[in-house]
Amino acid sequence: MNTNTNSYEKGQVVHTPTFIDGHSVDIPILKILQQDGSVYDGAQLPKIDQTLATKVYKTLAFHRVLDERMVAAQRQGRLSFYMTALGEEATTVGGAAALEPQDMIMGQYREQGALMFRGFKLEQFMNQMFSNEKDLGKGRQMPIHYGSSELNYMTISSPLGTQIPQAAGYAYGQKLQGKDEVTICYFGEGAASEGDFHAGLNMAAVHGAPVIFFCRNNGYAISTPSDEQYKGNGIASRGVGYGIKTLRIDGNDILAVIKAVQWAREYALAEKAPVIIEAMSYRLGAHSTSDDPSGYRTREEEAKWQANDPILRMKNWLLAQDWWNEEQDSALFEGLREEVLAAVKVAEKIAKPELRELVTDVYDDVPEHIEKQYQELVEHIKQYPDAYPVTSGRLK
Amino acid sequence: MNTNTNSYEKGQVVHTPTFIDGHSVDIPILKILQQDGSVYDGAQLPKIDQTLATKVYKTLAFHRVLDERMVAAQRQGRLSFYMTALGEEATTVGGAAALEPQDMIMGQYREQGALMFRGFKLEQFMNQMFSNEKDLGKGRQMPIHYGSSELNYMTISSPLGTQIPQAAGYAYGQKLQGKDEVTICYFGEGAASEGDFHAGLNMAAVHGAPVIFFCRNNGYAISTPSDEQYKGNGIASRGVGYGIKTLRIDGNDILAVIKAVQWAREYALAEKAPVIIEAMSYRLGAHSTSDDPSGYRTREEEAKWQANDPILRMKNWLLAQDWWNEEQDSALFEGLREEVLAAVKVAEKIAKPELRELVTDVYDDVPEHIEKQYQELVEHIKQYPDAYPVTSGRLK
Amino acid sequence: MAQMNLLQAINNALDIAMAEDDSTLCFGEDVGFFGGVFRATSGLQEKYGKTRCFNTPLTEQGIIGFANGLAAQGSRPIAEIQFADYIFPAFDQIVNESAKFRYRSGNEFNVGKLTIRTPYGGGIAGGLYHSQSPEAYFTQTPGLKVVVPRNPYQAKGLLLAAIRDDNPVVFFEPKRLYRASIGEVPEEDYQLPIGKADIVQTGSDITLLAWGAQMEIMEKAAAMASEAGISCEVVDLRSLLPWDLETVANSVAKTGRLIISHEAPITGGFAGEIAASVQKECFLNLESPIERICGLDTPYPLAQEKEYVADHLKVFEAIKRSVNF
Amino acid sequence: MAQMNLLQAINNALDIAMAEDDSTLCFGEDVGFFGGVFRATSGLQEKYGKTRCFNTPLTEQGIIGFANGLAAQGSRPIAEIQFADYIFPAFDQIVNESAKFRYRSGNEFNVGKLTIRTPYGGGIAGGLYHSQSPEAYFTQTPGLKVVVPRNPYQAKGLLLAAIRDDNPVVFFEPKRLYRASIGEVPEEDYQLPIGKADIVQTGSDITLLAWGAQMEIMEKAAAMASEAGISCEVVDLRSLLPWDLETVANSVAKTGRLIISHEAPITGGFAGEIAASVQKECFLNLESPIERICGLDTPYPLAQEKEYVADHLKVFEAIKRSVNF
Ligand SMILES: Cc1ncc(C[n+]2csc(CCOP(=O)(O)OP(=O)(O)O)c2C)c(N)n1
Ligand SMILES: Cc1ncc(C[n+]2csc(CCOP(=O)(O)OP(=O)(O)O)c2C)c(N)n1
Ligand SMILES: [Mg+2]
Ligand SMILES: [Mg+2]
Repeated sequence: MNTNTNSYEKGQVVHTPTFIDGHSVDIPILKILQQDGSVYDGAQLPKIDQTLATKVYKTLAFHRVLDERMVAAQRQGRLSFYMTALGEEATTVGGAAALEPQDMIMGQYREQGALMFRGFKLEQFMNQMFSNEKDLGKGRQMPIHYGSSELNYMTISSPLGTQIPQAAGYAYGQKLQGKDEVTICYFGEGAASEGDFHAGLNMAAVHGAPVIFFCRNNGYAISTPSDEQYKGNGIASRGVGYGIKTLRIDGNDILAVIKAVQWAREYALAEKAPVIIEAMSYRLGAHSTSDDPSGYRTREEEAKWQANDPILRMKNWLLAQDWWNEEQDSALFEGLREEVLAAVKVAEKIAKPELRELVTDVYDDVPEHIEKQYQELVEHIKQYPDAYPVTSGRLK
Repeated sequence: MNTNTNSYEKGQVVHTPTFIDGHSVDIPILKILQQDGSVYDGAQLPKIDQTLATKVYKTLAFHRVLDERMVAAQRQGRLSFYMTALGEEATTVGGAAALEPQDMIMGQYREQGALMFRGFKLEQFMNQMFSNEKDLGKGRQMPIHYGSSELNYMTISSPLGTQIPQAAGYAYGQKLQGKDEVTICYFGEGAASEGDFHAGLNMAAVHGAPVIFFCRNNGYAISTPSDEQYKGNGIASRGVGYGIKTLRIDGNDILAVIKAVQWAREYALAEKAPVIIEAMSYRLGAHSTSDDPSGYRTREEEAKWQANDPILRMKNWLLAQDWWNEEQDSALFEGLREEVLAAVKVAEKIAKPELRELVTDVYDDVPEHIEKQYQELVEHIKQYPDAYPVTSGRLK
Repeated sequence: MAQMNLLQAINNALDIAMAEDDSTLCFGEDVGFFGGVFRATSGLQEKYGKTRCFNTPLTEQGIIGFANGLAAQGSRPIAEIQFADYIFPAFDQIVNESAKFRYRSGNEFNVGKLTIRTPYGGGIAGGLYHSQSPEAYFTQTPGLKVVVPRNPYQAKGLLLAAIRDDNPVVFFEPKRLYRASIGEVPEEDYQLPIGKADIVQTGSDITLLAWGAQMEIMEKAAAMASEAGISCEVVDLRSLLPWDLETVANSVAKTGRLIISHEAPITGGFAGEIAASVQKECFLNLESPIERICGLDTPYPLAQEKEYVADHLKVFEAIKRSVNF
Repeated sequence: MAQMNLLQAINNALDIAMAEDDSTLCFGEDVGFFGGVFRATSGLQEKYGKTRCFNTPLTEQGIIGFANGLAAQGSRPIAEIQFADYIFPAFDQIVNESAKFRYRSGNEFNVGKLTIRTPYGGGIAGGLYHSQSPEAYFTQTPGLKVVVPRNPYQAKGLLLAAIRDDNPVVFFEPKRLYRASIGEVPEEDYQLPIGKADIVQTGSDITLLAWGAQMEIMEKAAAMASEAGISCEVVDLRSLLPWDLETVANSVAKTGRLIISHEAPITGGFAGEIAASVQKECFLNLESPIERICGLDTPYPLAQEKEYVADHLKVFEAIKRSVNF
């Protein structure tokens, strides 16, 4: 039983952003929206109107549906691997909703929500997952390692924590060039144990990089509960050690996420300094399709968190606002399910990338020694076309 | 100008150990002894009697003299390299004085004071520095990389920060085997920026290792002032992020050092948990004999710290206690200077290690391929004995 | 004797090592309660307690730093790095610390009791970061031993030898074979020697040399060659550092031909070291150039994994080239 | 033309690069105000300001992580690692990140603008941790370029090429020569090609191949050989990844003999790769085995440094062995 996922609840609950400065580690947690859709008394809402709110909600719905369907597709053997963000979708969709399109998003791997909000198309997700020739990543990485330079979403890299000092550098470059841009850097509470976390946060603080470090504290790193990950008060308690302004929020509260990131963006740009946000949430699903959490945690623990569904919470708010109704809701989800199913069918039939893509992009140009290896490979495949059915047919 | 070296002074001054727990980052600093040798009103002294006090003082004196003489020897070209601990001798001598002989000491490189207290002999220091055949390290490392398994002083390793997670592991092993032992791990405020710092502190906290992390915050990492090293309130402010009990002390106050380490040892053993001590001090000398600090800091800054000499401070206390007098003092320093000079002359004449030591200790035994390389080398040297004068004469 | 897969053989070796010596510890990411993402440490926490088999925080540099400290202290740490692709954050602790601990101290201290276990290699649709074979990054580091088993029997015997060896050992486990490779494994304690190659099949026309999962490929190619009338001597190097030049050179002196194969990219891979040494040792015996059949000089791909890898067809073609030189 | 030592040549190249492009940055430990512990960045902070030339906190993984981010963003970072011996904490950021950034993203992103400068090598009584030559740890990593200059003229031209090259380059500077090597260096901008070897001296009996500070040794050995009536062709590889097999193979085809020398330990060093490739390429031309004269397979020693290193006498002996084979 993970005791850590609850312990931060002891902190004071506040309803406007409240910073932990260098002289306090009493860590309050920001909550704006209650599960029934009502807003806490006195809470200060983020900048959000009906258009933005419906866009956010539709993105959350798309996220939920895509995750459900792709897990099913993986079970059917149509896909090799998938990772859902079940229960923590608000952290990434809300984050993207609070940013400007020119801001760089650097994720860990469970941040597809942010990319969805930016407008990455359903078929683009599919093409990546099916490693087909339309994948922007040219079929080189495992499913869910998305990236788009057009949408300022850095391609996901599996080694954990590496994006943290990179985000500091990226943001420093943005500042130096006088741009109205920040970088947001997502990572899990597990990855926050890597040395790169320490390096990245300290460098950002010392060099004044406008980066928002966003920790998704979902209680687990694969099977390792957060109480075997650290003994401090979450990740937020580390902010003071770097002299970085820190904010803890309810990660299942989309309005708190948007509010916090909106504030952090303003602060980072104005003060040329980093911010840490720790969003308390829970990884409701398995770590990935290769994992089965029943081996390391209880149904009760899961059930407790199921009651905090961030998407339902937002829906309740939209209904209360009269910005949304049940019919729209059913139609949305049904439509999405069909779209996703159809898109799977299309994507899995698209051809794999051409053989040539095996050797491009190692360098800016293909150097001689790799060109030679490629030519030998082509000859070899031509000699044994049946052994390499995916590429042999398309060789000239 | 390094503003950081002063900023912690703003903290409250206390005279008994006061912990920063997980709910406070108001960082008090422990001071017991004033520069004139008087004890602060109400201060609680460490366990120390005249015997221990004189041993500590003699060690400090030895340290000061050895450092002075070896810098001179280096200038004369008799020694390739040296590092003094001028101005921060109390941190290491005091630390060792507060520990038991079975406790492991893991240093960074500026901790010769701890080794002196443990009884490493003058000629042993010399043999290491002159890489002669009596060096316990077999002439393999640069001067000042001492080590002694008999004295539980881990051999110094140049890569910074690596000893920090190692200390966590070492202490965990001590705990597991039920020993009445702790590990103390020294490092500079610069090395505390390495990823290994983060890894080591977190692992020690999570696994409950009885280790005392002792940061010598001397304001500089070579030319880099601590205000370009971090933006938090020193290293102590990080303790709370790991959930580790933290203590800041005046590093030039030998009684504060001893008190803090005595307390930390008790706590670490009883609670099976790590402690962080941050000792505020100043590197009065150059980083090493390869460095010249006049290029990056002012005489005024140095002068301010010269007035805080930890050795003089202790002497004043001893005089006030009537445990020491000026005649003893002159005799001590004079005697030490002569001893050191004599020891240099002896050590520099001792032969270098035999050629065989080039290939031993890579593994427990010399494997075949290295044996073959060695034999070829022997043949080669025999062919050109004049080109390898140091080893050729002793080859059979 | 029992039928075990490679994972079971590893688990069994760990069990024996922990039973015989109270100071033996197994740890790493998810290694504790869950038994590791591949389940290699399954059941060990239950049996030996949370203080001897445990999860660590997610920090490879911390895991190996901690392990170095434990080994220096006199404990016997067996640290797991979840995937060999993630061993690089620990590179400094391994290459600058573990490898040099004894030498730099004049044997005042050592970390000889350290063993690092890590699953390596491709063939599991893992792409760039779940497929690497980084053994050559370690074989150029004096002070380390590097071992790679090819099947369950070898895995148990070599792992027990590695754990008891008084030098730090990096033990690479071919994860593609974890469940795929099944064989007879004695239930009792035994060791196989570190530093000795194993002649898997004798032959007269050409020597095929590899290690780990790549041995399967070599045996397949040897079978194809045999049908074409070419007799292959198949050698499993097993230990890459130190490595058994004598056995390899004797084989090449006999056959006059050598093909080396590994999964890692060709340039800078360990086959280069072997070829360089053998061309010197067997200069007058060689009847054709030594060939290296390895991964291409690209990061490990996903969609074109099949094309990328050094498969039996590529080895077979090289055999023909070599014999017809 | 001006007389410059190797440090001045480096400093001059950095100055040109920073002057021509506002987004070029120099940073690392002590690199800012102080100009680096070797003073390679001397005067740059004064000239270009604290935001473009600065000290970093003491974290190599942070320095390269930060640099990767800057390069991905479009800036042109030149990161210094104070000693090559301390590059290992950054190994993951270099080998798993810099090297694979472009490939893994399908060229959506790249860190081509990154240059990593680091002093390497022995001969300065630095012992284990101020003497290493870790180039081979990088040459087995597709996606990186690896360059080593031998003198001030080469240093300036190659460093400017590295900075402008659209791929991450690891640039090893022979610190033993920083002040010792002095030569004519044009004050204006120029580049030398990456990927091309340089024939330093033509000859007919044997090819001597090396890079960096080791070139001095080769030239000395060649001079000794010349007195003994042996004509050496001396080749500076300059660029280790990619490396110029063609020039080397042409030379060996002509001379029939090859000696490769590097400072790093022999086993797993880059000479192995070269020997393996050349024996294949020049199998019928070789009149004697390719020899590697390198460091011993031990950590870098202190008291016995003289005995340990691959000096001109060892190379000279190898030349004789090879010619008399
Ligand atoms: C450097 C590195 N080590 C180990 C892994 C294997 N791994 C992948 S995800 C994961 C757990 C990450 O947990 P957390 O950071 O909390 O993120 P979450 O999965 O909860 O979103 C591990 C250990 C990796 N990808 N990279
Ligand atoms: C990993 C690593 N990086 C860089 C260095 C070079 N170096 C040696 S000492 C030093 C400064 C250390 O400063 P600090 O930790 O504050 O200790 P102090 O010298 O002040 O006692 C540096 C950068 C090193 N030894 N190891
Ligand atoms: Mg998590
Ligand atoms: Mg310091």
